[in-house]
Amino acid sequence: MNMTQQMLSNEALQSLQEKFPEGMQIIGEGAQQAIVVEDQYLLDMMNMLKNDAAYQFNMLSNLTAVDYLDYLEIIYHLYSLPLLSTVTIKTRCLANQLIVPSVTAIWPSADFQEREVYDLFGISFTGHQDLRRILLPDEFKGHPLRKDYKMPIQGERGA
Amino acid sequence: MEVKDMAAGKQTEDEFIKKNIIVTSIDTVLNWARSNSLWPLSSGLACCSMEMMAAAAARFDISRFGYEVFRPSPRQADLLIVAGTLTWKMAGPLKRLYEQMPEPKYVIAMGSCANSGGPFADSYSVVPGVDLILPVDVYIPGCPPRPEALIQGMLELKRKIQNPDVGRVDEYDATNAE
Amino acid sequence: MLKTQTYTLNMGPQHPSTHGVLQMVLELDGERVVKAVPHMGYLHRGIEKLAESRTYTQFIPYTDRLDYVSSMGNNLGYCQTVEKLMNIEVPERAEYLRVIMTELNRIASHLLFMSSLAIDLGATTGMIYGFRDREHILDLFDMVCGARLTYNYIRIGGVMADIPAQFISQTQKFLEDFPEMLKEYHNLLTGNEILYYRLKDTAVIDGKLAMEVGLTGPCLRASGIDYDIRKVDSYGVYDRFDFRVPLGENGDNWDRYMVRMDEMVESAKIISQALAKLPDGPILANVPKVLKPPVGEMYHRIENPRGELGYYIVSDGTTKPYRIHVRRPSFVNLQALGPVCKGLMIADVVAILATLDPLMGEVDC
Amino acid sequence: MLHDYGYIGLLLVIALVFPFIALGTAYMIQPRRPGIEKSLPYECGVDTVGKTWVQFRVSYFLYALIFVVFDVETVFLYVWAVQFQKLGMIAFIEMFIFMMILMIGLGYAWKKGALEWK
Repeated sequence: MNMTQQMLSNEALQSLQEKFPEGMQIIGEGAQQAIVVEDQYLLDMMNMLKNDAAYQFNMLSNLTAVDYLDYLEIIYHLYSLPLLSTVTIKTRCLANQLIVPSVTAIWPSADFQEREVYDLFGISFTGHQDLRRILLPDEFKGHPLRKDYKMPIQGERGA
Repeated sequence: MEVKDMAAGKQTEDEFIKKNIIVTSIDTVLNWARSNSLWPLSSGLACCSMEMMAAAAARFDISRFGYEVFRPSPRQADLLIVAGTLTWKMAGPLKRLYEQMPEPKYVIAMGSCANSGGPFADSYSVVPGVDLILPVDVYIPGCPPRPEALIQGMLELKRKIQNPDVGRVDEYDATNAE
Repeated sequence: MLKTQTYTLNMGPQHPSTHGVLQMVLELDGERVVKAVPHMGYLHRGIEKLAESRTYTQFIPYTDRLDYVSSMGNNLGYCQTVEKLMNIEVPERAEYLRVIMTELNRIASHLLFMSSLAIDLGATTGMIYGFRDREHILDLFDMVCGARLTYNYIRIGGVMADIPAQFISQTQKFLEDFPEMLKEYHNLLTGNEILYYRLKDTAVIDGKLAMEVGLTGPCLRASGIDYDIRKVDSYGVYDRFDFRVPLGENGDNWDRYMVRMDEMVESAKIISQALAKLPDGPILANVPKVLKPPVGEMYHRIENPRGELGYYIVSDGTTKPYRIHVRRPSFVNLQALGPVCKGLMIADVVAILATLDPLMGEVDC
Repeated sequence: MLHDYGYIGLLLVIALVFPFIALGTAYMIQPRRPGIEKSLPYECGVDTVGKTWVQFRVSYFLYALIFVVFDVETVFLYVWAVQFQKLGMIAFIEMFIFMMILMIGLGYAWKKGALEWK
């Protein structure tokens, strides 16, 4: 059976909608379906998604970020081994206020991926034990994956 | 091994060779010995290190030329093969590895990433060419170069060591008049 | 009693057994590791930033250089993501060729895992055997796409070129004497008592820790969790082949080694089935020269030899992707090093690094 | 009698001179270019972290001690092995007694756990 078709079923989504009436919004459909959450509801939704018997999302596969110029979007791809279902959760933070709660408390596997997002985007995750650069040298200034990052002229050291 | 033919002593030279005596300079003997037993430093960076290991393995077998002794420590190596993409973060440690190798030491830039930054030349974290950091002796094109290309590069280095007039002039040789 | 201090040792970027340029800062109390902190980024080439200035087809060679030992898998993952984004229908023959190539690449990658495990634990003969037999597979790839390591073979919508006539016979010849090779490795390595006691019951990662740390691939299956994306979320035509997913019991180094050795047998089974049912037909869907995917995003993942490789592509309708993120299995698997290395001896840190099988091109992206 | 000691004297002279010849020629023909970075300790290409002169564990010392015991034993074995035929049966038995004593020493160390790494 092909799991990607088994996105979160509609009634599961509706029940989520009632639990978080104003903090949550469902966008897209089919494989591109995602739930956009405000960051103050993020942690309790994630907790519920992991521990609630109806969802049991026990694996955080992917955590990344995209720079949409006026806001940055953090994307979590979760899936649950017992129920073999997958969901995409998104949360947004404004370009000038890059603070998002960290989910390492719920899924420790988010540790390195959050450090990578901090390193390449500059989004700081509150509650992350040791948030420091993981890929770039420590004295590197700037965050390369931001759209406003100026690529160095060829040959000089990027800074 | 090219025997240096001193024009004056050519005639006595032939008698010596008839009596199994070879007249040559110490440098030629040393360069002959060095070029036939280069000990590379095992410092693979990226994909080219896979081809370097394949060259050291059974099929392409650089031990036919005496180059299979890969020394992990720079103190015992005399050839630094830069196999892969050099990033600015790794440039410092690689420069230190090169400095910590005893003379005489040689550098092979293996793969287009080491030669000129290759496909990542316009990246913010890649050194576009190892010769910004180290004096390179032999450049091997390819991404990754096949093991045969690495062997040809090493034989090119061997030819370069054996006749130093072809050799590189770098800041070391220039300063101290041996 | 005499108080001894711990001292900090750099198992640094240039080290024979760190599989590339990984730096491990070990805090040691004599031979025992008190704390192990991995430092990465020595091979960070910024591929995700370069992707934003490359077109969709130009990015395929960059995926080869991510996990440069299983490049077919990287190509496949990326091309399938773009195909899902543009819902392109891949012809049957191309699907079967893709399966054959990625499974051959899985065997080559596991052979390299076995060789580097052997040479890390001091058995140079194991490395020579492993590399010798890996050359057979590299010859097959050389015949099909002209490259030994960075194949660039799978295109968006199909594959680059059809297989030459003698490819099938040579692959069948390889599949015939592959069990013979495996028996040789088992006599040489698995039967070796020193290797057995070096790997058995060391660096145990139980199921709970494996899930927590985000392990995927053979390392997760060695801890007993049956999760193989080819089975669970069968992409391409994997649901037409029957193969077993080998599982380990207690997730120690030995299980991670044995799971990979059994996986090679399963991959050989898949290849022989795929060769038998290889249909004729076109090898490339009619895909426009200039690809302009619709605005949107897509996340798709495949089972690479090192774990779950996922591509997240955001497209803004132009010919260049707005954002490509690669979910790299080795990068996430390396999180297991910290908790597992506590209390190990230095020689076991080398063993755990060998069985986790990180690949720095993929870790640093 | 004195004649025999002449050989030992010759051996001592050669044993002393030979390393100096080897090191001497190496010293003369090697190109020496000392540098600051060259004299730094090699630690995989990066700087050493923290103090390197630390009080390390005693287990290292135990291993060294046991090694020295058996190293000295082999020194005696060499001399005995050279004159093996001429010494006859008594020396043969004596040597085995000597080795038995050392085996007991090894057994004692093994049981006391000096070989396991604490």
